[in-house]
This record gives sequence, structure tokens and C-alpha cells, in this order.
Amino acid sequence: MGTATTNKHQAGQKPAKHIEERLQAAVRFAGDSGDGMQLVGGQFTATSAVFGNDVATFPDYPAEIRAPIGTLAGVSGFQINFASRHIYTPGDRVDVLVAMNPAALKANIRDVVEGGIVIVNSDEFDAGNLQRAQYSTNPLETDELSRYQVYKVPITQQTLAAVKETGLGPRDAGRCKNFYALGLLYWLFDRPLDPTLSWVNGKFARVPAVANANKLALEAGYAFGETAEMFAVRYQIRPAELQPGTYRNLTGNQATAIGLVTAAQLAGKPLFYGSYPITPASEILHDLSSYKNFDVRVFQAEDEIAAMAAVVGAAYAGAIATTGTSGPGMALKQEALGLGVMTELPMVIVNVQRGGPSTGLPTKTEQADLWQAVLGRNGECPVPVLAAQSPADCFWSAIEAVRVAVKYMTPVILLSDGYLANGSEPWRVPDPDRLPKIEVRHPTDPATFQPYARDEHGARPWALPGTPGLEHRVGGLEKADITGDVCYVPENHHRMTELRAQKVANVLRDIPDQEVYGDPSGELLVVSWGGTFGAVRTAIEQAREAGRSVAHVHMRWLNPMPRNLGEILSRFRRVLVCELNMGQLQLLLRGRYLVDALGLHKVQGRPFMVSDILSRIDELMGGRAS
Amino acid sequence: MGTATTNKHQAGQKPAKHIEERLQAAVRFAGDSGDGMQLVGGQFTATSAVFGNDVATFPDYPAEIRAPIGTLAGVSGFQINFASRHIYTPGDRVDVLVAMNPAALKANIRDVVEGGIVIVNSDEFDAGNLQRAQYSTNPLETDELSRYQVYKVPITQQTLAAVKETGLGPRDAGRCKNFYALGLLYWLFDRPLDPTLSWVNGKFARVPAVANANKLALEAGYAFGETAEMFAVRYQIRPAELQPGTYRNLTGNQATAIGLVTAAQLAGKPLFYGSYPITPASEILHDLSSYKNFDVRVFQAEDEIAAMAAVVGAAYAGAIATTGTSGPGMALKQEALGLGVMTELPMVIVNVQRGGPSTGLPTKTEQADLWQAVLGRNGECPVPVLAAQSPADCFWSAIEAVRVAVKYMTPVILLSDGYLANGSEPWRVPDPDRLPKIEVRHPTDPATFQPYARDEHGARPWALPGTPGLEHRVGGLEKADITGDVCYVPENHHRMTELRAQKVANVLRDIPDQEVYGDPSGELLVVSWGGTFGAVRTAIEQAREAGRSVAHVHMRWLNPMPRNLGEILSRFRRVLVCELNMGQLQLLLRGRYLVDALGLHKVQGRPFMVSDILSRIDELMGGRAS
Amino acid sequence: MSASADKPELTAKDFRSDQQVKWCPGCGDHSVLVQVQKVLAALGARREQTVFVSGIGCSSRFPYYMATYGFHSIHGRAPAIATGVKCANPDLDVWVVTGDGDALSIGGNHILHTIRRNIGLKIILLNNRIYGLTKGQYSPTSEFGTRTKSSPMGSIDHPIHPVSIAIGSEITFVARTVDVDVQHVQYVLRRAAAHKGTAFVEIYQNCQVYNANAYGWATDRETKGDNVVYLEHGKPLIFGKDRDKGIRLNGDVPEIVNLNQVSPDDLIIHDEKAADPSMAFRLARMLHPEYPEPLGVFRAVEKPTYEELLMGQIEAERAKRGPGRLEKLFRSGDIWEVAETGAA
Amino acid sequence: MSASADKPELTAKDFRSDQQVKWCPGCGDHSVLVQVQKVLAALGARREQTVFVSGIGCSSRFPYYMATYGFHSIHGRAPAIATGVKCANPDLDVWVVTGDGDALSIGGNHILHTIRRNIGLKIILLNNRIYGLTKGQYSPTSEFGTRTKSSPMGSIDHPIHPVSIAIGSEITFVARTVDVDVQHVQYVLRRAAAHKGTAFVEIYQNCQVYNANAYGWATDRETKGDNVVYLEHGKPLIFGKDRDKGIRLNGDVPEIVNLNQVSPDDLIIHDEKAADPSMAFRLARMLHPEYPEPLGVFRAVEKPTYEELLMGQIEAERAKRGPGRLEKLFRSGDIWEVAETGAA
Ligand SMILES: Cc1ncc(C[n+]2csc(CCOP(=O)(O)OP(=O)(O)O)c2C)c(N)n1
Ligand SMILES: Cc1ncc(C[n+]2csc(CCOP(=O)(O)OP(=O)(O)O)c2C)c(N)n1
Ligand code: SF4
Ligand code: SF4
Ligand SMILES: [Mg+2]
Ligand SMILES: [Mg+2]
Repeated sequence: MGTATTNKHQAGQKPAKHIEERLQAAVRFAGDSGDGMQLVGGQFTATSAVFGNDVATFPDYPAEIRAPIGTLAGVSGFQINFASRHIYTPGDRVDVLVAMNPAALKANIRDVVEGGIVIVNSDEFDAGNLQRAQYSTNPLETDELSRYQVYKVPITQQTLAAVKETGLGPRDAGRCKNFYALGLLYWLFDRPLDPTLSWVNGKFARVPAVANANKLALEAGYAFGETAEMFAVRYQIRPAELQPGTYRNLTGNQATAIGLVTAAQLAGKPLFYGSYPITPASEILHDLSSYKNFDVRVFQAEDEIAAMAAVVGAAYAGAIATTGTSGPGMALKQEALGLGVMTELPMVIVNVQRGGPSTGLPTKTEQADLWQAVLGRNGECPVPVLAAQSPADCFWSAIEAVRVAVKYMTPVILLSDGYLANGSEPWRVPDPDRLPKIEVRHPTDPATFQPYARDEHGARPWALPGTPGLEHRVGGLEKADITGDVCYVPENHHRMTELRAQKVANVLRDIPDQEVYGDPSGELLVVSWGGTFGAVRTAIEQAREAGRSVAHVHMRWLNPMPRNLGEILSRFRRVLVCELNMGQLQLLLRGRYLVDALGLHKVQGRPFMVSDILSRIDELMGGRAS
Repeated sequence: MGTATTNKHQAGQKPAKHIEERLQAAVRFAGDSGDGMQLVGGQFTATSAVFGNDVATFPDYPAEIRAPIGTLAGVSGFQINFASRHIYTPGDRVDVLVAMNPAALKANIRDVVEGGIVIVNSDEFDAGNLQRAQYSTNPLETDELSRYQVYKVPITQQTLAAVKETGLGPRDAGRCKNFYALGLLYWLFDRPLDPTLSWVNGKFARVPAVANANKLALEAGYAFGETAEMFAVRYQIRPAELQPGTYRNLTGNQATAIGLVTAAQLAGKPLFYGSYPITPASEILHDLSSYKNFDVRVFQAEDEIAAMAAVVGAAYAGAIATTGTSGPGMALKQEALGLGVMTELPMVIVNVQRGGPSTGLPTKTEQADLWQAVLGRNGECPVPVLAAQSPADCFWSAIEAVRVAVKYMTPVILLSDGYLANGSEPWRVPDPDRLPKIEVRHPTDPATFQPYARDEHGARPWALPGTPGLEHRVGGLEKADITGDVCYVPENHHRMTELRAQKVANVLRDIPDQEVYGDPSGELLVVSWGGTFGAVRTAIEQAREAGRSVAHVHMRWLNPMPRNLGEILSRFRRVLVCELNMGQLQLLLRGRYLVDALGLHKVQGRPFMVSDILSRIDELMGGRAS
Repeated sequence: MSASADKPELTAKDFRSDQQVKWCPGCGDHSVLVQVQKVLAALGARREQTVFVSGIGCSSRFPYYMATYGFHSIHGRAPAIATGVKCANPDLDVWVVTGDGDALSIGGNHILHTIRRNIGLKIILLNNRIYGLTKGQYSPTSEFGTRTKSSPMGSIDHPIHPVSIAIGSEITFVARTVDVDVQHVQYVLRRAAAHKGTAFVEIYQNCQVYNANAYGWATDRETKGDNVVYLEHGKPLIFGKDRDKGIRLNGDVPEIVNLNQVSPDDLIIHDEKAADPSMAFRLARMLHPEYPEPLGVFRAVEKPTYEELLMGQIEAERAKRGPGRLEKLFRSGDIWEVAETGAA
Repeated sequence: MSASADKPELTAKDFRSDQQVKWCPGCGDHSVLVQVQKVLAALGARREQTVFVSGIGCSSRFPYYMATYGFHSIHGRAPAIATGVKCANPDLDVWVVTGDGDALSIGGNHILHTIRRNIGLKIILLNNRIYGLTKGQYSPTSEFGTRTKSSPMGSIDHPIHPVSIAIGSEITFVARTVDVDVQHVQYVLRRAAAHKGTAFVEIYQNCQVYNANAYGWATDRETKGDNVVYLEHGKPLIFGKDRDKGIRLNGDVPEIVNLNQVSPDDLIIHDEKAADPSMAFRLARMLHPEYPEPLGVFRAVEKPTYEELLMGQIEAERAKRGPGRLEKLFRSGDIWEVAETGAA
């Protein structure tokens, strides 16, 4: 919990009830898929955010739709990191684990910090559940958990007792136990109940018995903490110094969807989103399906190829044309994406990366589609590529992608990943009127129109079908410069190849110089991109606090790369590229700048832990940061 | 013509008829698509080969199936380079051009060496044909061709006269004019008529009138040269010092097809070839369709995805499973190819590269699919990649690809290109009994079988359905090490990713050390790969003959790269990578070896000319090679 | 078909682009091109409102020769690209031109889904039963046993029939005609143009180079009368050079009868508007040489189109919730304020 | 079905793999899995000769639970992968298990071409009218207007019908059944297993989580008698809880009649072997709630299979030209000799 130390708890020790202040804490709710963990996780997050903490969250869904109850495969978790200072990640390890059954305990215990708090629903530790969780002995009865502060709470029984008065049957009554656990945590962290109570009232307005039961369970949990004489301390985490404004918690996929809508509105155009469902990108499709009053035209295609092809068509006909997918779907889109490059039409392809190769680990995160994005098409087929760095940043990245696509008349690939997609953080709601418009120009004058003439950015004109006198033909065959007619002339092909490359290089004009966090030069530069920002930045902050001379470059644009990047790299004795793959950016940086960049690689379907990066820094710089 | 000098020819000068000896000459037949240029080109090649010259050829088909007669779009050409020494390319420029109509003249004249011979069919230079060829004035009547020795021969009339006795109608009679031109060229280069005469007899055995007419035309053409007092000289090119043996002229696609059949035979297995037609790979499909008695199972799929998927299935069930395609089709195959990587099954994917991006220049050559081959899939998805270096080398490369695929249980990508596919060269027929067998092992013992256990090469066992007791399940989800069960364990994923990468790296054990042609170290190392071998090697030979200290590394394996490559690169002050793309190998070499490799890039749908490379060498080394 | 009265009328020639037509002499595509140009002129179509989208193949070069907007895309994907065009701008008249390989081999799935969605695309399938552009491999419509470069011993794939596939995929308009029957081609195209929703037109097309005369039986003056039967709504199925033969149902099997012996009233009366597609399917199964093959409109029924429904939902949402406002979108869900001091 | 007499007989249990079955409680896939295991045992199938190939989806996890060879491949491609398996080893019994999304959305084209080739695959399509694995978007078989995560206002795609698609694609065997009707599932699977060529079996399958009770009308004891009609070869179409209703053709439209008024002889007599697929197509168009929906074998006809033809050509070539010899292959075409001295 932040930098504060934790107290070892000895069984039998008389608990004291003072309130201790912490800078930060990470809490994880874990239970069976049916236990409503995502829901109470969301409530805890909202309450903490309203309270003024900075928050970051990450859910951990089971890979199966509905694995057998009580099994390890069925465990669902939700982690919240909340702090009185700025935080970037949901936290490496958790300070407090709520485990609603043996499987949840088993699946999560290794992530609890030594001395951390473990609250278990002791009612569920019966023989059947223990067996389903593959425990041969009851861990509550051995010393297996001796390194933690374990609190056995008969959550099920207590919940049933608390909600008895509502007259709900045992099944519905039992369903309230997540609120009991939430109430207990609210007590532990001294949070107000009001936000959740009013949410419950709204949500269950039509079933007052359920609303009442959840309320009673919540209050009972809180009261248990207060009266049970079980807990040694309570913790308090003060509000953080956040930028003033209106906030909303957003997952990366929600942010991407809202960002795309916003971009289309800024361009004054309909948004076309053609997509085929795929984990972990489907929520973008879902969200956009409900934004129809923004003239969002969602096309659920028969496959990724059709989705991509429809995007090309929609771009041709004048929509802000976008699609979203994940790795295997991205592979399928590449041929049609090439057509977008040849026809030089604006479109955005969002790739929410997941573990590969092939179907791989579909519900897990990874960053192994960078090569595919930058280099993975037939022919010389350059495309601008950028990557979002945090859940809320998906909003800004989506707008930026559309802006560049329209300005340079090119497909743009936006890389997100499973971690960003499902993780959430507070988003400071912008003032829509302050967002710069996306300028769109469509030619109308037949006298001056040439399909493949270029403007100052290297972009060809976006002539829309429906415009009298501009009738012309485009397609996948090589085009003659200026006229756009089909052309097999050898020199023309070379020239067009260069023009397409030059145009993508021109995007540099819209990319700010790379910023360096930390010393401008020195011993070690850590480079990262995409969803690893939070972990890497936290590690660098900590290393610097510990006196290390390290700096951090987090890249937003992967193609083209910022103008000053080479120069920055050359100012450091060593360069370390941290990425959730086996060295994809590393190769590109080495090839481009001839810098002997080292790599920190992790392909485990999980994000970096701050400690992963710190250890590697220690390894490289020798000794251990204090 | 070789290193010999040419005589400037002045109109009106009295022609002398001596025979001049040359080391090499390049001849191009050009005419309308219907004029039978490919046919006589083939005959000239065969005759020269039988005569003992080294030969290399390249056809140039029109992009349209049957463009309007007499137009530029309809011109079809066939170039033969033949020599008394070893040659590697069809020649940069041509010494003798036969132009059967104005369009053929216009489309080809710029490739004729200054002072070269141009034989035109003067009968076809009428107003209509001139207009169709977009000539505003008749080039035979202006000084437009003054830099060449132009011979106006009324080929049509003379042919009609020669074949009159056969009683063929004017249309069929006119069809013989290609043989007339061939006869003339046979005279010019002092070649025997017999091989063609006997070919004609065989080919037209059932239509004696046609056989006779072609024969008469051929002889008339020859006689015209002898008697017409028009030509100043005849040329002789002596037989080359070739390795003794039986030879056959092969195009790259023919060689690939035969190579795949051979590999399957060496493995003692059926060959499965699943493919969807695409230029310029279709001939592999055609050829294999006619090798059914080798137990070749050809599946013409509904698309490239189905072809690739069927290959994965066929590999699983125990065939030598292969597919062939070109750029856009390759893009479509990537997802299913990833499944081949995850399931670790042996298969070969031939990509006959063409001009891109998108549909690009479908009938033209390029090398811009290297990135796609090495890096273009979702997730960490390594695949061994090799490239053939000449038409006949496609044979050897195909066998090598299969050998590695089976030994390492992995998909292997074989890169060919449009230039190799259609170009031809003599292939020294090997003794099939001397070709090393491809060893295949299939486990049968249930007691020891583990689907993802590995042998000394890192390969898992190839267990075939049908084997009792080895029933197991494979698929695209991440596998547990050893057992192959579906596995989401984080550390397992990382480990499997490493094992797959290690396996591909192990292929190094089968790759000989990189050879260097020329000095082992020094000023400049030129690096090339794939179908540019001939042009680059010729250029290096010439530069070295001219006293330059340059060396050549031609890479066969692009992934993994030969063990000693980095060390070789480090021995030269400068490294130049020549490739028909914008620097794809260049990036990989720079990234991997941190060598400041320069590039010579050409994307014109055409192969390198030797002079392209020489000029770049001159540019880099200063001065001009003498 | 978006025609506008206040603009000058266009002639067929106005629909010709400046590009040289590059199909082989004798190729059936030439005739279809000319008919399309004539029909568009006759219907008062506007060049700027018209888009031709194609895939890859000889047939797919079509858009280059039209003076309208055009998109020569990639192999098999034209219906999907055209779907994007139509969604982005439902006012455009969007035509898809495709070949038997483009539409039914690599593109089969897009055709199927385009059809079921009933999106307002006019699809012209030029069926020459061969891959022309790649120089003559058998296609999904090639007859069983066809010898080609890739099937030297005869193809072993049983063919599919485009009209059957279309009907099986819930088509609302499907017709068939043959390249050189110019009046009939025009008739069918006019009908297709007038249809709301997906119109699927199969045109038997001669590939002079790789599959010459595949449809001689349907085009030859001597034989065609006996080999084809023209479908006309509400009319009995009568055919024959001398219009002396008809088709009636025997039980549920079509049977050729002589009109000397059977009254026209007993023949199948064609109903292109039948709610149930089964009879249309049955007609699609009448194949040469067993039966005269039906030409004309097999089916023409009304069903809401994809673009109507798409825009309809957008309009409904706007009516209900008002046009989207970013301010409101941003602030939906749980929001909270952070004041200057940092606490809420 | 390759059975071998000299091996011990296997029980249904022998076809269960050691993997824990991970479908949701109440999922229709459980029942189908059990029936498949029973049928294989009953038919004397061998584990080692049997391969299950699937794509991606809940349904596509099927192979993991079978103690046979299995391939859980990628989305939509199972028929193509299975085609490769069958070509490489025609002796194997190859089953494809797929879902409505896997088979008809991304995989539609492979299904179509597999069917037309009549390759000997047994395809089980578990149709729950929803994308289960991706958590509940509408699928190509979802009813028009279905509200899902991706269609909050109701889906605007008109559904397709698997049996219609199969018949339109020239299927030789097609049947339909429903997950919980265990005897009938077994019957249909046995028939499929016995068919030479492609056998396509649609199974109405309950997705308990995202589309619960979509087939209640066909499974509910109370209602199913009136809502389904079982097809039996050579038998009239009789249905109803009390088997008191039948289907006859009125003109060419099926009509429900009461058996008190109409004799069974006047009803449609089912002919699964009809050369012409039109009647089968017509039956496929009988949809709930207008008609009782037919369950059973719609069509079962003989046609040469792809693998027979493929291997047949190879055998014919070998018979004609002898088994391939590399020596001869290398030396075909124009060859020439270069002697030691360098000249020929
Ligand atoms: C992805 C891809 N695969 C294959 C091809 C090669 N290809 C071009 S056209 C064609 C078939 C054309 O046949 P069809 O659609 O019948 O058109 P036709 O030429 O007969 O009019 C093929 C296989 C391609 N261009 N792209
Ligand atoms: C190329 C690709 N696109 C999308 C997906 C995501 N995906 C997996 S299963 C599925 C649909 C499953 O529906 P269905 O086939 O009906 O199976 P069910 O789960 O309903 O049994 C989708 C869209 C994927 N795995 N791969
Ligand atoms: S090859 Fe056939 S289809 Fe293509 S243009 Fe020529 S005749 Fe027409
Ligand atoms: S989500 Fe539906 S289809 Fe998937 S396992 Fe659960 S009940 Fe079955
Ligand atoms: Mg065709
Ligand atoms: Mg489903």
C-alpha cells in the first residue's frame, strides 16, 4: 500500500481500531463468475473516484463463458488501485484481496503483497468447493496463508441474516453477498456508502425488494467492520491532487468508441464502423451500436475482410470510415488495407492486440502486432501507426488517428491492447467546443480536378461520388501520377512508391517532437510504447526517486517516428526497449537508428509489473535502487 | 554483344558477309500477342542450348489477355541471352531486335544497344498500324532510328510467297511469319535449323500442311539472310564451357513444381498442393495438375485462405503439404499460416512476388514481400524464409524448403518472384538416386508419445491421425509445453513463444555458412537475395574485372540468417544492399547487425540491369570502372 | 435510380469513358457494356450519382469504361466495398460488376451476405464459366469434367448455379440473361435498376479465348428457341422456335409438353412475386440440355432494404433522443467533479 | 465409417476425452456431445480413424472432448482444413463441428464450396442463432430484429436458413434436428455417418446464456408436436400432438390440413432421394410459426465424392503412365547433353 509499511498480523492478537493513512492501495475482489465481482469493483472504483482519489482498474474475466461454478476456470476478478497521488497502473500486487470462495483464493493469493489483507468468505470453504479449487487441504486450516493477514468472515450467512426481512428467497438473498463484501471494504477504507446506495436505488428501482436487500447487505458489511472487533486498523487514502474538472471512468474500448464518434463530429461527417466481433475489441462495436443519434452507421460484417472492404468503400463515399479488430482479424484485413493505401483514402483501423500467434490467448494482452501493423502487407505499403498509452488516452488517440487519416488521405492504424481495452482510469471530460475541428476538403471544380494530384501534405483530393463533373475511377492497380489512370510505366511505379512513402513521412509534421521524461541524457534511456506506459513510467519515477539516472521515452507514433528520436537515443549510453513482445520496436529502432538497443520482453498475456522493469534496470545499472 | 564492339552502320554502305565471333548476344523477338513470339523465342533458346551456349531468357507478356491487335498494350516479347561463357541474366539491353509491327518497335527500341541490329517487318508499317502504335510519322522514314542498324524486311509478303505451294489460306499462311523471322535470325547467328525442323514435324504431325508451311517459312528466312546482300556481318557464338551433363531449359515456376514433386518423392509421401490461381504463380498449379501419377493431389481452392487452411489440414494428416501464391494471396494466407506455426506442422508456402501494393503491377516482378514473409503475422509468429536465386534454383530451393519444414516441423516460406517464375535457364538434370532422401518420422508408441515433446532439433512429433493410441487434439490456442493441452498459464506462454523462436533459430544448423564472392574483406560488400542474383553477380564480376575491390554476398536464407553473416558484414568498410524494394532486407540487416548498410532500391516492375548496380558501385567508390 | 429532371438528358455515349476498351474481340463483355450504357441513358441516370464497383477479373475492368464514378477493387470484395459505399451515401446508385470467379469463388460469402441483407446494390455477374484474366482455369460454374490448364483430366468440382445460390441466400430480385440477346439484356437491367434492394443479374457471357461458345445453345439462332424459355410474370412458360412447347408441372416435376396436346392454362404460370421462393428455385433447376433454361426475372419481391433500416434506426434514435451532442455523450455514465482544491 | 471387426468394441465412454467439459450448464452442446459419442460407439467407429475438426466458437470446443484425433482450428476455416485432411488421407472419418457464426458468417464460402465438391465430410452445425463465445452478438441465423449487444435496436440483417443454403449449394445429404431430441439426434447422425459425400446436419441448439429458449417451440413437450413435422422417406408428412394433421400441396404451396378431412394419400410423400432438390428446398422453406418445421433428412442422394474423383484421376494416370519416376519427369521436355569438352 503505497510506500507505507504494513503490520504483520498475528492470529489471536487483539485488534486495535485506529485509522492509518496511506498514499495508495490496491484492492482486488475475486469470486466466481456469478458472484458479481465486476459490479462491486465498479462501485468501489466510482466511490473512490468521487471521493477524489486517482484510480486505475483492471478486470480479469475467465476465458470460458460460464465455467463450472467453484472452479479455477470460473474465477472472475476486479482490481482497483486508488491513491492520493497520481497513479498509472492498477498496481503490481494487491494489498487487500477479497476471496469469495476457495478457487478465488487459490487463483489470486500469489498476487497479494506479503503481510497483505485477505478477507475470505469462510462459508464457502466446504469440501466440495475445496475440491473444485484443487485444494487437497483447507488453506484456512493450515499455515499456508501465514504470510498474510487473513480474516475469515461468514459472508454468506451474514448476508442471508441481514436481508431476511426483505422476504427474498435464499437464492436471491445469497446474490447480495457481493454488497456485503463491498460494505466491509468501504468500512476498511473509510469510504462513504451514499454513492453506492443511490446507484442501487436507481438500478433496481423496479425491484424494490432487491434494491433493499442490496442496501441491507452493504450496510451489514460496513457494520460488521465497525463492530466485529476483528480488524486491527482502518486505512484512509486522501483525495489526490487531480486537475480540476469533470471526470468519468472509462475503459480503453469505451474511450476508443467515444473518440471515434467525437472525431466524426469534429469532421462534420457520419461515422462508419464496419467490424466483426472479436475479443477484446467487441465492446467498441457494442458501444458504437448505441450511438446511433450521432449518425453512427455500424455495419456488423460477415468477417473482417468484409468489414475492411466496406470501410474502404465508405471512405470512398465520404464517411469517417473506421474498423476495429484484434490480431487474427488484423491479419485478415491486410489485403484490403493495401487497397486503402493504393487508393489513398482516409480510414482508421483499430487493432486491440491480444496474445498470439494464431488464436493464442484471446482474452489476454500482448503487444506483438507491431510488425504486422508497420510491415505486414504485400508490396511497399506504408501506413501511419500510433498506439494509445492508457485507457483514457484511447479517446485522444482515436481523434488523432482520424485527423491524420483525413489530412494525409491514408489509412491509419491505431494500436490498443487487451489491457487498455478492459482497464479503466478517470478521464477528464473535455469541453467539446474547445476540441479543434477536423478540416475536410472535397473538391468540386471539374476544371482543376485531378484524382492523383497532391496538396502541400502530399495528399490527393477526396472527391466524393455525387459530385458532378469529377467522375473518375480508382482501384488497386498502380496509378499514374496526377491522373490516377492505370499505369504500367516502370518509372511511374517507382515514383508513386516514393510518393506514397513520402506522404507517410510527412505525417511527421503533425507529430510533436518526442519528449523525454527525466534527464535529457545520461546512463540509461528506457523506451516504451502503447499500453505499457503506466508500468514503465511508474518504474522510472520510482527508480529516479531512488536516485537512478534513468530517463523515459514513451512513443506514441510508431510510424513515422518523431524527428528528434534518433538524436535522443544517441544521448544515452544505453537504451532499453520494454515491450510485451520479443523485441519488435527494438528491431525497428536498431534498424533505423543503429543504436544497440536492449530489450525487456514479456509475453505472458499480462502487463508489465513495475517490478519487472525495476529489476531489469537494476540488472543493467548494477546494485539495487534503495 | 558481349565485350565485342559493334559496327556503326551507315545506310547505303555495301554490306560484307563475313562471320564475326562474339562472346555473347541478346536477341529479342517482339510482335503482337498473336504473332507467336513466345514460340519462336523458345525455339531459338532450345537451338542455342543444344548448340552448347549458356542461355537465359525472359518473356514479356502483355498485361491484357488479348489487347487490340497492333496496339502497344498488345505487344508480346521474348528475350534470349546466349553466350560462350557463363551468364546469369537475360541481358540488360538487346543486340538484335526483331519487331514484327510498329507497336513492337516502339515498345522495345529503347532497350536496343546503340548500334544494335533492328529487323522490322516493313509490310506492317502502314498508316493503321502506325496510328495504333501511336506513331505520328513512320519511324522507318525519319532519322529516329539512326543510332541503330535497321533492316527493313517485307516479312509478311515473303512468307506468303514462300508458303504459297502449301495451298494454305492467307490467314494460316500469314501465321508462319514468325518462322520466317526465326530463320533469318538462325542465319544471322549461324545456327542449325534441324532442331526446329524436327520440333515442327513433331508438333504439327497431324496437320502436315501447317508443318510444311512453317518449314518453308523457316528456310526462306534463312535463305533471305544468305542471299539478300543486306546484312553486313554474321555472328558466331561458340559453345560455352558448361558442366557436362544432361540439360533442360526450365522456368522458375516449372522448376518449383518439379522441385515440390521431387521433395515429396524423396520423403516417400503424397504431395498436396492447395492453391488458388494468381499471376505469376498459376503455372505451378498447372504443372502440378499434370503430375498426377506422382500421387500429386492438387486442390484448386475457392480462395487463398481455403488453400492455406487445406494445407494445414493435409500436413496434419501426413502429406507433404504445399501452396503457392503471390503478394495479395500471401496476405490472405497469413492468419491460417499462423495456425501452422501454433500447431507446428510441416508445410511450404511459395510466394511468387509481384509488384505491389494491393493489386499493383500483377504481371511484373518485385521483391517487396520480404517483410510480409518474415514479420507479417499476428503475434510472435516466426517462420523460416528462403529465396530462390535463379529459375533453375527454384528446384533446389523447393526441396530445401520441404526438407527444413519436415525436419523442424514448421511452415517454411519460399520466396520466388515474377522474374524467376517466367524467366528460364538451363538446368543440369540431377540423378534422382543421388538426391538425399528426406527423412520422415512418425511416432507410433502410445507409451512415450507426448504431442508437444521436442526432439534434438526442437521439433515436436508428427503423429498421424490413423495411428492407434496417439489420439490427441491440436489447435490455435496456446499449448502447454510437452502435453499440448490448451494452457493459459502466463509462464507457459512465454516459454512456448521462446521454444517456437528457438526452433526456427535451430534451422541455422542446416544452413551452410554464408559464402563471399570476391575479396573476403575490403572496401565494399554488395548484398543481395532472391532473383537479383544474376544481375548483381554479373555486375560484381564486371566491376572486379575492371579492378574494383568489391565482394558479393547473396543470401539464400533470410530467416534465420547465416551464423557468420554479421562477422562478414563487419569486415567491409561499406555494405550495399541491392533489392527490388525500398529497403526491406536493408532494415533487417541494420537492425540485426547494426551495420550502416546502404541500399540500392528499384521498384519498376523490372529486374535490375547490370548497369544499375555498376552505376551505384561507381557512385559509392568514386570514379568509373574502366 | 436517381434521375433529376432539370439536368440535360444524357445519351449512351455520355456514359462511355475515355479509356480504351481492352477486352478480347468476341468477348461477351463488350455487348453488356453497351447495353448498360444504353439502359442508364434511357433511365435518365446521372453520371455523378452512379458508382460502378468491381473486383478483379476481365469482367471487373468494367468500371474503367464507364464515365461514372468507379472502383476497380480487389478480388472478390466488390460487394463488401459497395456495401460501404451505399451505407456512407444511400443516395448513390451503386452497381457491382463481377465474374463467376470473383463472385462465387473467392467472393462467395460476400455475395451471400449482401443478398441476405437486401442492400440496394445492382449486381451484374458475368458468368463465362472460366477464370478469364488468369488465363483459363476452371471456375465454380464450369461444368463437371471441364478440361483446363488446372484440370487437364477434367475438373472434379461439381458446379454451382448462381441463381440457385441467390435464391438460397434469400434474394429479393434475381434474373438471368445472355450477353448477345441485347434487347433482353436491356430489359433485365432496367428491371434490376428499378428494384429496391439487392438485384442479382446473371449474364451468360462468352469468353472467346478460354471457353468459346459455352452458350452457343442459348445464342445460336437455330437452336436457342428450343433451348431457352423466357419468363414473364403472369404468363405461362411457352417456348420453342415455333412457340409450340410449354412447361407444366407433373406432380411436382416440370415437364415439357406439346401445346398441340396441352392447353396453355395447364402450364406453369410464372409468378415472380411469389412470397415463397420455392417455385423460383424449381425454375432455376431447369438446366440445359434436359430443359430449356429460363431467362428473365425469376423473382422480384419487396422487403425492407438494409440502407433503409440502417438510416431508419438512426432517424428513430434522433427523433427519440435528439441529434447526438458530444457534451451529453461525454457526461453520460458516472461522472464526478474535481474542484480546484483537489477534493470533490 | 471405418470399422474393423477384429478390434475390441468401444463404448460411448471410450470416446470421451480426459478434458473437462466447459460449456455452460444448460447449453445444448452437452447433449449433442453425448449423442455423438453414443453413435460412434454404436457404429463401431475407431478412435484412431476418426478426426473432429472445428473452427472457433463455443460449439467449436467440441474436439477437445472427444477421445479421437481433433483439430480446434481458426474461425470459419474448419471445412477447408478438413478438406486437406480428407485429401491427404481419404480413409479417415472426418467430422466438422461448427457454429452458426463459424459456418455461415466468416466461414460461409468454405461451407458452400465444401458442399458443392461433395467431399466426404460430416458437418455438424450447432445453430444457436447467436455468437456465443464472443458473448452474444447476433449471427446470420438470428431472427430479424433480435436485440443483442451489437444490435440494441434490433438486428437489421435478414437471417439465412442453413438448410436452404445447403440445398442451394448442391448438397447431397442434409438433415435437421434439435439438441434435446436425443433419439432423433442419434438417428440423424447415424444417417450422416453412413452417407458418402458431404453430410450437412443442422442442429437447433440452445444457448442458455445469450439466446435461451430460442427453440422452446420445438422442444417443449406441450407444443412441439404441433410445431415440428418429422420427415421420413416414403411417408406422408403427418404431425400434431395427436398426429391428426398433415401437409399437402395446394397448387405448389404447402398447406396444413386436418386428417379428419384429408386422406394421408393426398399429403406430400417425402422423397429424400429425389433427383431434383426443389421439393427439399420447398420443405426447407416451411418455417415456424407459419408451418411446423421439418426435422429429419431432407435429402440424401448419391454423387461421386471429391476424394473418389481425386484419387481416381491419380489411379487412372498411374494406370496409363505408370507410377511417376523422377528420372522421366526430369527428362521430359527438350533436353540436351553437354559433353566433357563443352559442346554437344
Ligand atoms: C487475392 C487474389 N487472388 C487471386 C487473384 C487472381 N485472379 C484475378 S482474376 C481471377 C479470376 C477471374 O475470374 P472471373 O471472376 O470469372 O473473371 P473473368 O476474368 O472470367 O471475367 C483470379 C483468380 C487476385 N487478383 N487476387
Ligand atoms: C478471425 C476471427 N474473427 C473473429 C473471431 C471471434 N469469434 C470467435 S467465435 C465467434 C463467433 C462464434 O459464433 P458461433 O460460430 O455461432 O459459435 P457459438 O459460440 O455460438 O457456438 C467469433 C466472432 C475469431 N476468433 N477469429
Ligand atoms: S479472356 Fe475471355 S473473358 Fe477475358 S476479355 Fe478475353 S474473351 Fe473476354
Ligand atoms: S454461451 Fe451459450 S453456446 Fe456458449 S457454452 Fe454457454 S450456453 Fe453454450
Ligand atoms: Mg469468369
Ligand atoms: Mg452460435
